[in-house]
Amino acid sequence: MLLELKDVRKAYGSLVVTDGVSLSVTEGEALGVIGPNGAGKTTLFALITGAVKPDAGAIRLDGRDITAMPAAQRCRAGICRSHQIPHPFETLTVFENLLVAACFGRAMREAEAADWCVEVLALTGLLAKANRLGGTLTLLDRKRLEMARALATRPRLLLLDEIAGGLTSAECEALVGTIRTIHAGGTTIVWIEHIVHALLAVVGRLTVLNFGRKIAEGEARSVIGLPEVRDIYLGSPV
Amino acid sequence: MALLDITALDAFYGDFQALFGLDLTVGRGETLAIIGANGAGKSTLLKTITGLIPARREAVRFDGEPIGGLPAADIMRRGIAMVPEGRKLFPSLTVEENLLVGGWGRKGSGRWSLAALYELFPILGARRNSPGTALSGGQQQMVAIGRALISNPSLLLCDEISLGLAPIVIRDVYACLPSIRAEGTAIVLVEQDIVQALAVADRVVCLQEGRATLEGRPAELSREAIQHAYFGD
Amino acid sequence: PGVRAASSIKLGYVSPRTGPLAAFGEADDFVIKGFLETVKSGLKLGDATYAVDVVVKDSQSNPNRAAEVAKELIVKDAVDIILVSSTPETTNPVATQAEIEEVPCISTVAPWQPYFIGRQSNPADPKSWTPFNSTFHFFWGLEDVIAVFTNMWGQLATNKSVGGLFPNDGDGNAWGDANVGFPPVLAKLGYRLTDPGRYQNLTDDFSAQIAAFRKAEVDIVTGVVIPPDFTTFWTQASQKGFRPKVASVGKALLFPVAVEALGKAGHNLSSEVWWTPTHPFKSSLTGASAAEIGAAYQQATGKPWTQPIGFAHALFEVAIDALKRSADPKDAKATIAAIGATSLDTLVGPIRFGQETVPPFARKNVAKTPLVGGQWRLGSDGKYQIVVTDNQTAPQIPIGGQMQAIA
Amino acid sequence: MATLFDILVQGTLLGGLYALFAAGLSLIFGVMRLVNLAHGDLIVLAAFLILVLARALGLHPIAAALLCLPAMAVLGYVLQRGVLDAVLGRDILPPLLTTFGISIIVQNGLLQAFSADSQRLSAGALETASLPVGGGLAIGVLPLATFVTAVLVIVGLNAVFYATPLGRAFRAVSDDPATAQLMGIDPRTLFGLAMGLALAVSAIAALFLGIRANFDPTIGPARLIFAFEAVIIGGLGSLWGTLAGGIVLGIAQTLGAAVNPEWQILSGHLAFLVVLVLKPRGLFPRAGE
Amino acid sequence: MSILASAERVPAERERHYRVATGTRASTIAGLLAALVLAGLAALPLLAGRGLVQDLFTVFTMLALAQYWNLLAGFAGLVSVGQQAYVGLGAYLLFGLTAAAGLDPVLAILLAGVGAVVVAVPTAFVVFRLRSAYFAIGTWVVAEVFRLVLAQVKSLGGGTGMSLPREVTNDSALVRLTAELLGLRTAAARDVASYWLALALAAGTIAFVYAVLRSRRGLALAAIRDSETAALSVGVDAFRLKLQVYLVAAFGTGLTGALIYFQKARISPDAAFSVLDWTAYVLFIVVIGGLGSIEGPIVGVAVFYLLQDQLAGFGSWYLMLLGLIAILVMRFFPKGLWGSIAHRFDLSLFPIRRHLVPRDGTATHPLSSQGGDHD
Ligand SMILES: Nc1ncnc2c1ncn2[C@@H]1O[C@H](COP(=O)(O)OP(=O)(O)OP(=O)(O)O)[C@@H](O)[C@H]1O
Ligand SMILES: Nc1ncnc2c1ncn2[C@@H]1O[C@H](COP(=O)(O)OP(=O)(O)OP(=O)(O)O)[C@@H](O)[C@H]1O
Ligand SMILES: CC(C)C[C@H](N)C(=O)O
Ligand SMILES: [Mg+2]
Ligand SMILES: [Mg+2]
Repeated sequence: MLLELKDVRKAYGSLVVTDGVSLSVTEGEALGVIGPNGAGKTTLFALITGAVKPDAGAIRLDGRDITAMPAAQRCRAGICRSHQIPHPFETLTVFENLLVAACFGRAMREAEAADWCVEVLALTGLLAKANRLGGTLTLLDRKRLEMARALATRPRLLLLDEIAGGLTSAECEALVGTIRTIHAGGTTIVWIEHIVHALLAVVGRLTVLNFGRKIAEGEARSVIGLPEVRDIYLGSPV
Repeated sequence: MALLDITALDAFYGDFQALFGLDLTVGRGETLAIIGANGAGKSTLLKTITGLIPARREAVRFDGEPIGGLPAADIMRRGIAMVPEGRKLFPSLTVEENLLVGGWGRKGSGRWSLAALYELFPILGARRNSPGTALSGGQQQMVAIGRALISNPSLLLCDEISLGLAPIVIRDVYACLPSIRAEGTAIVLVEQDIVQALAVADRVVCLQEGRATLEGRPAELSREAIQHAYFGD
Repeated sequence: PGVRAASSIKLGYVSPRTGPLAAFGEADDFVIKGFLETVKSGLKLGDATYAVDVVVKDSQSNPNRAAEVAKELIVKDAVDIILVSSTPETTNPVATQAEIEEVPCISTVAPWQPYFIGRQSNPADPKSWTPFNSTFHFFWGLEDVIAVFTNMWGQLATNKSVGGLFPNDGDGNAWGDANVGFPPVLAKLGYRLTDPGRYQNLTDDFSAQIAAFRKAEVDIVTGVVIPPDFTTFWTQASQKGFRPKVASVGKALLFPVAVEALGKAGHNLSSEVWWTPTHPFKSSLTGASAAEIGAAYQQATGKPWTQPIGFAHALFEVAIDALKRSADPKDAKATIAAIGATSLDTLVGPIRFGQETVPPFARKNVAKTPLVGGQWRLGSDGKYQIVVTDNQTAPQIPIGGQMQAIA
Repeated sequence: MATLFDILVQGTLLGGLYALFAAGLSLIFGVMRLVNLAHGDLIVLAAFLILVLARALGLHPIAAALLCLPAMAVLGYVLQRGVLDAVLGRDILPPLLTTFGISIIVQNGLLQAFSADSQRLSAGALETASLPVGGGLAIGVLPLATFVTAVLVIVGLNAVFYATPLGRAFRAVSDDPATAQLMGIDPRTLFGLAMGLALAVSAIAALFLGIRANFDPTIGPARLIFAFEAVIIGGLGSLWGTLAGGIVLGIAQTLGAAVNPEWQILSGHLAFLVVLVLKPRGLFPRAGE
Repeated sequence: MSILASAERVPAERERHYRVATGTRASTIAGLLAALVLAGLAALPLLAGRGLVQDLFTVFTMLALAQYWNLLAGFAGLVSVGQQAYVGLGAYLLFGLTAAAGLDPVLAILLAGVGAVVVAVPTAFVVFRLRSAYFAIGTWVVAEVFRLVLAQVKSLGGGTGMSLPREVTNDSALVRLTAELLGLRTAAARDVASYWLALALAAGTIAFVYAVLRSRRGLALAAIRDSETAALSVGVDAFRLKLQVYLVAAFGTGLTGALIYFQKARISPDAAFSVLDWTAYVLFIVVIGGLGSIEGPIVGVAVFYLLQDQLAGFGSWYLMLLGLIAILVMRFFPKGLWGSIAHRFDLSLFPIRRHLVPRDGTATHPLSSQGGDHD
């Protein structure tokens, strides 16, 4: 088991955002996470990456308890995420954005890191913009950069938060292709996405959150067909 | 006379030109959808109308008066409201205060009041005293829409309001558009989700690299025409 | 006319012109202008006539800046003598630079202890104190102000309980020092001193001190306090019903405006008096009497006279006198020797180095000028006048009235 | 016991003074994220203005302060629109340096105009009046009035901030000026109003500063650090916090002084550090900080 | 090791077509010039008068302070208003170690830097709990605490202060060596020795800061400044990095403080911990020159020095002018003088930006660095 969450709980004041969620991700799989707005999906990522500390429960990586491990260290242990709202390093070039990630997220030497970054840039379609400043990118490119930067840390577990929102259908297809490539290379993926058809093109398993609780989990197509998922999330059949 | 009349509009970010001699009108009570690929200039267009990006005075007319390049606050007080891309709630205001602040110093009276908004989005009523930014993305989008509506604008600008929303919420948000239109409010809808946009719009304009490449009624436009207008070839 | 430009004498003058101590420097322009007028046709030293120039530098009331401008005067302006005035915060950094550079330096308007002891490398250890080679100072010392204060107090019937306000700065530490300051002398004279401790300047609350003074039933308040702090203290004391019979305070009550700021509560406060226009002294440069110079100041500036006028003037007197006696006015060593041998009657009284009135360790560098005590009296015109009320320490200075208890 | 009581009372009253110095600072800190290094000097400027008005028109300083209040408000508005607006931004340094510039200009301008002499506003009997509270203790009327005024100012500003549309607009602008414009709010006008309000408050602070003790052109910066400490202890943008911060500081100082005057200022600073080590965002942090 | 499928290894050959470049032509020329200037400056005391040497001493020490402050505020985002804490600490350590413990001043200056770091470690754990404005005020308060505590140390002069004895200022081995070497009076030799120390300090500081910025750490610092959240999530340990910068700045500032006070030879708590002299003016220099660049403080110190040298005689008018300049520069050149020049002419003498450039002829993609290009 690559990642395991056990009864993880997080509350902001009286608002319980993650209410005893348990979750396992096996090495090499691709898991989708869906749920209404405010269900606690992004918070779940924050808990896994260590940006937010849980009130209770345990988080394990490779069976090792990492609940108290600081965020930066978890990254070096192989967990990296993209942010729902992109946070590019605005005064750094796209290439440098990736270089930071490669140097610190995976402690590579700079020369080695540079080669690796070129590879990731090419994969994510950002190579032509390598020397542009992060702050000048369009929304689409910012999202690409989020993913590319996470990828530059050579994560074993890649967490993607709403990476397909705001894309045209063609762009979306291209993105799905890229994510499949990454997955095929052996990276484990957990993907939060509201664009359900894109999600289904990649993930095999789906977890549904509502009000901080896991309400359904299983093989993607069958979960999507559940009536309760339709009622609280989809509104209509896909 | 059109409510909003845009003629030969150029827009710049420093040296970079984002809009090229754009012409566009929005009639009273009309819903116009603006579509186009990423970076086509849709958000730029809205920012220029609202005065966040400078424009030639005569290039934008609202209610017959030239407003191009006026300070944003002046423009918005004339009866334009905007739901900005990325929601942009005020973190130190509660949900209710976020809604109320939308009515600051603006004219316009009509259907939209706090009570009416809580009816439209019941979850906001329940969390009226939480800080606006403690809400989830979808809830925040509702606040952003409510905040714009509360001034009862005659023109409502929406920048990608379905971005990041659960399918069921998108449906709800779009479901509320007819009741907004019913008040006689004209709407300019910038949207990636073409299907949604075409379903509610009276008219569609497609932008490509800062120029309008297509215009027409949804029913009249073929899939191929849109495809072509989007990406050129 | 007749001045050979080739040989000129340059005097450097450092004082606080801006910043919190600027009140001390207010009379400088007047004094320097008068001095330049006096020497405008050159200074005859031996066979040669020199043009005299004064390079004025502002310390900005900042010790760092004072050291910097001193260095500038030495290396850039190549001045022949540095003159510096007003509080240890100004005199000490300047004199320190001059000492290192072996340039003659004359200073004043700081009691000699904070000047001499404050410049030692270990002020706490008297055995380590050493004299200076090229820097000289004239003013009075703590022993004088203590004598003046106790003489004034002796004129009134009190319970001999004294409260001390000593800040943690150059003056305050010297005045409150257990060896050279007020405490030992007061003890010897039978006074009980309550000293709550060194406070920081610009303190907003003196209730702790007031409580301590009340507990000790203090009749007499003394100390060396900056003007805003004294106002805070005095106002708060009145509010809390603490009314001593005497308040003799250094520094706070030097300038008429500072006393006026106290309103009616300034009446009969007492202070040390180092110079007034009634002092029976004359300038060795111009022959003008103290009264004449005081009147000229009022006429030139429209402001009442202040005590630093006399001392700023005397700095120039000592410098010119030394230059005249110097074997070679352009040679620092010769001029230093001449300053050390000064014996001159000036506007602030006689100035002589090496006198018995100064302890042996400081004798070489320090000369003392007379000090008396006075009280501020509110006149019928609503203006304050300082009246000399005790001259036992310097009988040549006439008395203007007797000590009165604060109402 | 009586002394402890006295210490606490004196400390609280002193806290009122600090809170009054800090109120205007807190306000513009809260609205514009402006660290105003000139705040102390502007208070001194107001004090001189009161002095001039009182002398020229033969007024009691309180009356003169009432005249000075609108003048300072206008000055604040003009200063904000004319100078500070242009340098406000994400970065705190340009406004920091600009207010440093204003600080030395005001200081030295006053020095040129009024010389270094120390001045005082004379308020006659009010200066020394006191109320006996038993046990031989007395409370000065002036410190009490200072404290009460500080509380009233804070109550007033708080009401404006949290119970009026203007206050909402202030907070919205402070969060995100660009989006606030989309609400029809003109940030520049609001910032101008905020600075006007802050300087009006500083006129009140100046009145008490001037009656309480001497002032001269250079005395402004000395209390700036206490005002900042009060603001920060309380939590940025919280006006009640500023009052609480002032009181914490005041009591820490009087307690320290009771042990030994050497500890007076030091204990205030140490209290500040202790509070912040325990609560790094102050006692009453604002949401979303 | 690649996470990409082995089938995708083919395009990985691509990396061979690019290399990373940092320098610019301007920077190469600047490097050569710098070496020449440095040599010239080192030889200067042989040619120039004491006045110039003295002025340059001040300039170099202020420049060193400015570089360290810039490292903190401009590169690590730690806007401290309390660096006078370390100037004062370094200065007091110098006085304590020489006058009391009898060490040679040059050694004492080095130890003063070390001492500053030792004190900075516990201090960091207090101030690092605070952010932005809280941090700024917090550091200021800490510096005040240092001042008030040292004002209680009677053996270092308490609130009165103390002066260095002549044996300390003039009998250092370096001063004696200089005097012999150049055949100078002791006082002049002391100036020259201090000058060389200051020159070494300023040049060494710039070289060091530049090296840091070009390293991975420099990159990470920029990332933290842009978004700490994102930096953390890609494995940058922001706390540790900022702590390192803070400690380095404390070391350099303490060292510089000791050197400054070796020259002043007199210390008092108010002077050594002056927020005006050691932070406000330094802030002025850095921000006027241009925050976040190495060139900025150099330009700033030149402006500051020229103003002071030419105009300080005008008293309060000079200070008002200084204030006015601060306001005007911030109004019209918010990035500082150098920042505006660099922006206008796209100039960088100390380039740190890494560009990906195609190896000649073989690249598959043209790379552009324009803000708004499309593909
Ligand atoms: N702040 C800016 N500085 C420079 N260029 C910008 C800026 N904002 C946008 N641009 C450029 O202007 C062009 C139009 O951008 P705009 O944001 O209007 O696109 P859009 O149609 O809204 O795209 P999206 O669907 O991604 O929101 C793009 O090429 C973009 O790179
Ligand atoms: N810092 C915070 N303080 C208080 N409440 C918070 C905070 N962050 C998130 N919340 C609340 O936690 C809940 C879950 O938020 P989260 O962002 O995880 O939702 P999500 O499932 O990612 O939603 P979306 O699909 O809209 O992105 C929401 O109700 C939100 O209001
Ligand atoms: C300059 C001064 C501080 C003089 C001395 N301290 C006095 O009380 O008069
Ligand atoms: Mg989310
Ligand atoms: Mg857009």
